[in-house]
Amino acid sequence: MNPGAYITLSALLFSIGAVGVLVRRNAIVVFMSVELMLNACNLALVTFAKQTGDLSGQVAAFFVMVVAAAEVVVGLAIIMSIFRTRRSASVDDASLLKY
Amino acid sequence: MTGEFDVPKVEYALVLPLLVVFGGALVGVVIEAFASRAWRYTAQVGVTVTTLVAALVSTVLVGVGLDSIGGDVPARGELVVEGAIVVDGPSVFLWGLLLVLSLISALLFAERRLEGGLTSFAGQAAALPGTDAERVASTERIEHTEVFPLMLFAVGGMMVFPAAGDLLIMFVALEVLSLPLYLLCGLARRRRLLSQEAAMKYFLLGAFSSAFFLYGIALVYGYAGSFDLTAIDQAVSASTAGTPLLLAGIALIAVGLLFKIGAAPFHAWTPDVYQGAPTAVTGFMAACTKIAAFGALLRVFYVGFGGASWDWRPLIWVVAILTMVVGSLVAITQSDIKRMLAYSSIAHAGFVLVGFVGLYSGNATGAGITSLSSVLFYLTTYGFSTLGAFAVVTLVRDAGGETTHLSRWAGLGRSSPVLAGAFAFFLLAFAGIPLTSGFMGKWMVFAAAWAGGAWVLVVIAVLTSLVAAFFYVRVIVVMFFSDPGVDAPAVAVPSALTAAVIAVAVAATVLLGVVPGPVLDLAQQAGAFVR
Amino acid sequence: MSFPLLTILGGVPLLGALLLVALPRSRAAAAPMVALVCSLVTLGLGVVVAWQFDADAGGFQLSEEADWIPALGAHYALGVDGIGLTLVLLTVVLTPVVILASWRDGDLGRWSANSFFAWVLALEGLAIGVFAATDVFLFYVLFEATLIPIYFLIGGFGGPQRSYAAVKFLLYSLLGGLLMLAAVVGLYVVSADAGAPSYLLTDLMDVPMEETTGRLLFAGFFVAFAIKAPMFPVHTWLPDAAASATPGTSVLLVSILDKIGTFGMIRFCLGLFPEASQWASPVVIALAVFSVLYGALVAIGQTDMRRLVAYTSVSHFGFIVLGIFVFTSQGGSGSTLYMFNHGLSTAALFLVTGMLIQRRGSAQIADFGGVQKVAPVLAGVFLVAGLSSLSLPGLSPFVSEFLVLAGTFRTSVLAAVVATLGIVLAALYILLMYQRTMNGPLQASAAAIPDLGLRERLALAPLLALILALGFFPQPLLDVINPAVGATLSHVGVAQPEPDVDVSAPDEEPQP
Amino acid sequence: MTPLISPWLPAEAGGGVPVLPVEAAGTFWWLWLIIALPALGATLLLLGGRLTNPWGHLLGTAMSAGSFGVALVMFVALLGRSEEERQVRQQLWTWLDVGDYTVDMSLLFDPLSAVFVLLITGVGTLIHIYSIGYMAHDERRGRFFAYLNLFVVAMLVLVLADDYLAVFLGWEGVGLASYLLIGFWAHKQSAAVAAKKAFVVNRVGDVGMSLAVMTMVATFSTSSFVGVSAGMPEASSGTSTALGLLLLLAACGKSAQVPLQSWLLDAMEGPTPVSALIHAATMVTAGVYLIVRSNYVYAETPVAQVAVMAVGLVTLLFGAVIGCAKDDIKKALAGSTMSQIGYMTLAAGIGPAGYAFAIFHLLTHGFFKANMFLGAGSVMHAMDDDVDMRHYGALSRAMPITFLTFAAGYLAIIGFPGFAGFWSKDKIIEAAFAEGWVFGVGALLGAGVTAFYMTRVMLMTFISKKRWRSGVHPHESPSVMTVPLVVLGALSAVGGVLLLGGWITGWLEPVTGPEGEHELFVSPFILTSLVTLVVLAGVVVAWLVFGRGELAGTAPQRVSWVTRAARNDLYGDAFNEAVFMRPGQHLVRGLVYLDDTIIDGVVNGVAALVGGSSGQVRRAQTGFVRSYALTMLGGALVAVLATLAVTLA
Repeated sequence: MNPGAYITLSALLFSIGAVGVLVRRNAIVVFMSVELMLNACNLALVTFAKQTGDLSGQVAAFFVMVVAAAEVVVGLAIIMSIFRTRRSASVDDASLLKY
Repeated sequence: MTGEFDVPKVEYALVLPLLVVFGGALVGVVIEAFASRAWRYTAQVGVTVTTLVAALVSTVLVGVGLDSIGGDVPARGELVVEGAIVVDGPSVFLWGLLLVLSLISALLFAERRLEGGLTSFAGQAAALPGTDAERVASTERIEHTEVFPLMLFAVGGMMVFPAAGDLLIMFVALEVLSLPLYLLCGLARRRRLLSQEAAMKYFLLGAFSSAFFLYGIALVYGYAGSFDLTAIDQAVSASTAGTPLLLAGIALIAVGLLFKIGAAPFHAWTPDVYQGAPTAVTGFMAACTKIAAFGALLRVFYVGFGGASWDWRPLIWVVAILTMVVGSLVAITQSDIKRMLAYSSIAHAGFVLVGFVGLYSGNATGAGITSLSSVLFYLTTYGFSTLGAFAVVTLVRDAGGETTHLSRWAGLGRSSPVLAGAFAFFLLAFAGIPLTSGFMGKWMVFAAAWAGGAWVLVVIAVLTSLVAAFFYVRVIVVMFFSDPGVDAPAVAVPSALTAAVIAVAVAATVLLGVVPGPVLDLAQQAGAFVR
Repeated sequence: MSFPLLTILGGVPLLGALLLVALPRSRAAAAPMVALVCSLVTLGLGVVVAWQFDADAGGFQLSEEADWIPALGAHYALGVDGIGLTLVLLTVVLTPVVILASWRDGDLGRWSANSFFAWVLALEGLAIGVFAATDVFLFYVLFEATLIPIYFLIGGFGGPQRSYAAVKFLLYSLLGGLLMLAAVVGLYVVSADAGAPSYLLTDLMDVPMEETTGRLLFAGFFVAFAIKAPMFPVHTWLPDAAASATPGTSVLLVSILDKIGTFGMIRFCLGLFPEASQWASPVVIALAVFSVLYGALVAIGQTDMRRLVAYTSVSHFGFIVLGIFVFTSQGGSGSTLYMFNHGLSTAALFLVTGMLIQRRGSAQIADFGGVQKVAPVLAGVFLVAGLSSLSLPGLSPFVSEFLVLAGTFRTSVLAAVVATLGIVLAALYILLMYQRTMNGPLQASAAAIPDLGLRERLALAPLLALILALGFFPQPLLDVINPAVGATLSHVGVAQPEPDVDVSAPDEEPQP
Repeated sequence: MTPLISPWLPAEAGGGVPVLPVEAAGTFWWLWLIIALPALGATLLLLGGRLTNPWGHLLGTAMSAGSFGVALVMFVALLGRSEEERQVRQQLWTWLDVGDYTVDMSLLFDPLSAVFVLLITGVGTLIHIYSIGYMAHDERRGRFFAYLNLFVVAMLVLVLADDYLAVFLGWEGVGLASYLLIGFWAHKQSAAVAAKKAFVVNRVGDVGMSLAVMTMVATFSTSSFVGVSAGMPEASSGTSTALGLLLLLAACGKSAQVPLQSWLLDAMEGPTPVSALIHAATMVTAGVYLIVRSNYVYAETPVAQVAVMAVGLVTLLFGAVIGCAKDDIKKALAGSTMSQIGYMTLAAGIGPAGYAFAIFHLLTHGFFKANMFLGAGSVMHAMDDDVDMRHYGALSRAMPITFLTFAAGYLAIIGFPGFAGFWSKDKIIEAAFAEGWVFGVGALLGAGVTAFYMTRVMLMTFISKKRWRSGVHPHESPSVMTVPLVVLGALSAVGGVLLLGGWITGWLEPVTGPEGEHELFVSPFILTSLVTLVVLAGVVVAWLVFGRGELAGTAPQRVSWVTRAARNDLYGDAFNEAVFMRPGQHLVRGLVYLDDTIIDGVVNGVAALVGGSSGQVRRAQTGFVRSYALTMLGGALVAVLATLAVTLA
């Protein structure tokens, strides 16, 4: 079968994620968008693995999931602490450091 | 399927340094869980220092025992752990360098005298700034000693990053080094708001860039059918023309790595994070992260994509120029020392890229330098000076903690000439004045670039160094030629820890500037990458 | 390796600088004396070096060589030929004079007197190293390192504009230095391509080089040296620096450090890139001649004495560069001698104007008048210094200026004729300044100016004595210079122009 | 028939006399002492400073006199030698030796330099003696004698050197001494300015000298008299002409010839003995010396010879006209000096036929002009340093010695038969007529004008009714001043004996070559009579204008344009100012502006530009994490697309 569709889908997902990072203000949503990008990668990895018959791509997807989970832990901690301080989850509010 | 189970071969002796560091980190976690609060600091510092020293010793042992495997440029070492890790000359050199710098950073982390007996990390990161909880944490002298194991994890990640023989391991290493750093950035005791903002920015952008990196990996995997750098190299070399898959993959992997080294236009996080993070962490990041990321960049592009160098060299050319120009240019008008140093580190990344892009593998006799050795040497010089400079920044303080505004540093040369002298010396090194390590480093990367045919890049680099020199000189002018303001900051008397850091950094800056021979020889002997 | 005389020569002042740094601030009063003794010891060593030097032997002498950074081909290699020796001697002669003349200048600065004299001695040591280096890498390192002492001397002990002047000086010099760095790097590549990399001058002279590469590298070196020298149009840092620095610093800067520029042109531009030097010579000669006239004309229009003297140097350096790039023995020897003589005469001029300025608290020419009535000795010294600057025959600069012009005339009549007009302008800028400050009715504001004190006379006397002595007996120095210049010219490969008419004096039999 | 201006005669080119000296030995071993003595004096006096005031004048005079003594001995010794051995060279040391070019510090004592040495040390000593009295009340008398000795040294170097570069040493040395002495009373602004002007204008001439020496180095690889004289015949005509013109330029500067004449009148700001010694008797004649010395150059270049004559002719008329209008006694004499040197230059330009007469006139002029300057000094001394002749009158009674000696000089300069000037000037006019009508008539006219203005000076100062300012009581000067006057007066009267039996021409023959024949359209006697008639006419006219009736105490303002022009030095200064100074000042101002705003402005502008763009670029760092992400995404997109485009295109 043609893997093009999967790859296209993966690229599409990646792009949606990337655009999401750009347009959403809420830190949580931004973070979710990043996760979407990672999952797009997973899709691509799995597709290529299937295409070449090499298992390592599929294994990689699991690695990525674990990494993403770890990222969530760290990310949420950071976002939580900043939310508690600022009473806002908007990434645009945190802009003291500039120029 | 025969059902036979091949036990993966793990060369424990060769990856011992990694095991020691990760083991130490785990011990730190255990200590954090079980040791009483009174002992935690002592125990953590002890474990950290011991771990790093032990890792360093084992690195030396590994380095001494590396087998030579020959080649155009003699390479030493081998692929271990089923090709996941490459223990070769460059890896060992970078390990050693990372461990030494981490050890020095650890001393900065452990400094307690400046904050009245507490470390410079937030007592309780979860406590809101300005609330009772924070005050209690402060009066009860609570400390986040988790920073030490976090740091060890980061060090471990950094060590794996440039030694990874396969892209997946590299990605994991990237995350292992990044995640602790995100946290460490947000742990400043003073100016919590800035610190948290830095952490968040670093985290979001770091994750964002990881995604690019990963997608790049996926594409390359799609092209080569393997994560293995050796296999990728074969695939790349076998084909005569690049395919969109490979090229896009290369570009995206480059984006991920260039983000980590802070190259323009992927540098935007650097100034904000460097400024907001606790200074000790900034120093650690500035020195070690950059080294690890450059190590990875070298490995991926020299080993994996070496066959496609004509495809990616233009990209790196442009990025190098952009990085040098942006870093130098914007630094001119900075008024905050830490921020200025951040931009300076961006400019330095550009200089290293100049050496990197030369792709010079030595002359016919093998007597001279190579691109690889020049970059390794530059990273060494840069690491020490940077750590030293940030160490000095921690010492200039007033009631509100560190005073990093440039105007407050006026007249420092008169009130504390030694400290100001040391800082000026680091600045001169950054500017590349001879008899400092910075000069030697610059010389090497420029020579490698020119030898690789990139003399135009060298000339551009030289001109941007002039712009860069301007802001270093400006700081010297402020420190030495201006009168101190009325509320001049006091220079805190550091404990032996910070003093040692500065002393070591000065010594390294001098020695590498005057007798660079031994270290250069080490970098030379690192030879080429093992494929 | 023989006895490392040159290392010791350069090392003594550096050690002296360290000693001064270690000297407690409470003992700052002793600093000038320590510095003076140290510089006199160096002077003594310098005399020993000159005595050991065999003028007839030619080539580099008193050589020392050790590997420094093998991977780069860098060596710790010292040695002097006649050109290097001349400038080393200039350095060791001028430093004690500067220290003596600046006895109290250290107190005026931002920091202690210790640091002033420490920087002075450090500068002396580094300058000696620069002139004695026979390895390009070592030369470059020391060349750039000299910037630091002078930077702090200007910025720490100068006038109101010192920060600006110091930064301008440093950045200008760095611009040149970094371009040269690129060229030095390029030399490495050329040398590495040809075999084992080596920065030794003697090795580099034999390295084959492509024409384009040679010209590019030449440009890198030349721009750096032109900025250092300074030549039009990259001279504007000098007036600012001279106007802001103390007189002693100006002397070190203009009389010694700027010589590195012209020294470098002979040693490196001509020595390493003979083909490119010939290729560039028409442009360089034009620039040099323009510098001569431009510096002189702008000097005439100055109202600040220090800036005026600075611009005269632009003019003088034009002569020096001119002599170097006409590739005749008279031009080359004249230029080298000119470096020495210009060092002396400008030193005298800077110091005496400095003493004048310090007495009155103003550098404006208009603030003086009739000073010779109240301070005849000062006026007399001023006049002699000025006359030497305008190259009056009988004073040392004349010999060198004439040789440069005569050497130029042999290859480019036009350049020589135009440059000769500079001597009229020189008379104007010196005598106008002298007339307005020293002659005429005594101005009330200048009436209280005391004459030179004993220390000041002691500082200036050696300069005047040398200026006068070398005016009549330049030959000992020329004997040292001639072989080195001859060797350089034969390396460049330009034949000395033959005279149109062969006049063998009847009493000179042709040598068999 | 002689042509209007003789055509340039290439056929006549050549015939220069090579310099072939013999080594100094015996008596001549002491040659260096001539220079060393005054050099010692100058050194001691300069280093001694105020300490020397009590005895400085004695030392200075003694040194000069000693030098004269040695010179006399040398002269006698030279007389005793055969003509071939009258060029004596003493090698002192090698000045410089670079490549194929060597300059020796050595002395050449030959008939030409011998007479110069005698003139310099002889008249110099007299003026030293005179100065003892003249400067008696000056607190810096020691310094004055130091400068005088310095001048003597430099002048002796100039005439004794045997290499053009060494001549240049003395050449500029006398310029320095002149500078110091003109500006001796530097507290007067006018003196300071005049001194500077003299030096700078001389420097213009020195450019010629420098270039001449360079030409020699390029052509012959030597600048010694021996080498140049030997090589000249083989030099190309272009080189010869260039050399001749360059040396002429040098001579113009030092000898105040048009167009470099403007400094001499201002130089009268110096003390009067200085005017007598430097600006009348010796230094200003150095140009003539140079031309005569370089006869072997001019022998090859008729073009330059004509130029020399033209300069001489113009200057002799120029100076004479100026001399007619000046009321300042010293400036009137200065104009006369210019004019007389014009005569010498004219003679020198004629070639072998004129060299000896140029030198002859130079010597007699040295006597009578020094005499008159010192006389003028004596008068000024009596009149409280007033120099305006309109305030004089009837001084012959009050100052008889001064009057009589001055009168001797007067008669000599106008060429009264029998007096020194009569012989020398007459010969020049004769030679000029032989060279061409224009030169002859000009020289003749000059003689008439000379008679006019000198008679005017004589009348206004000594004869006419007294117009003294109140409080002035003229008296004769002390004997220390009058004795030199008497000696010089006597020499002015009898200086002509040098021509006796053609001695001077014979004496100079080893240097200048044989006199050569010239054709005259009339017999010399008739010409001499004509000259005398013209001179007489000048005297009569002057008598008619100034000798009768009252003279105004101040200069009349309603005068003809000629007078006005003459009073303004024939607008020499105005010309210089309009052509050189003003444009020069504008140029300087423009360049200073250019340097400050453009050259330095570019530097500062680049710095500002970098700083400004830094301010712009840093605005991109907005602080918003999403904008950072946008940058990254954009960068990544561009990276991907560019890589694809570059490779796949």
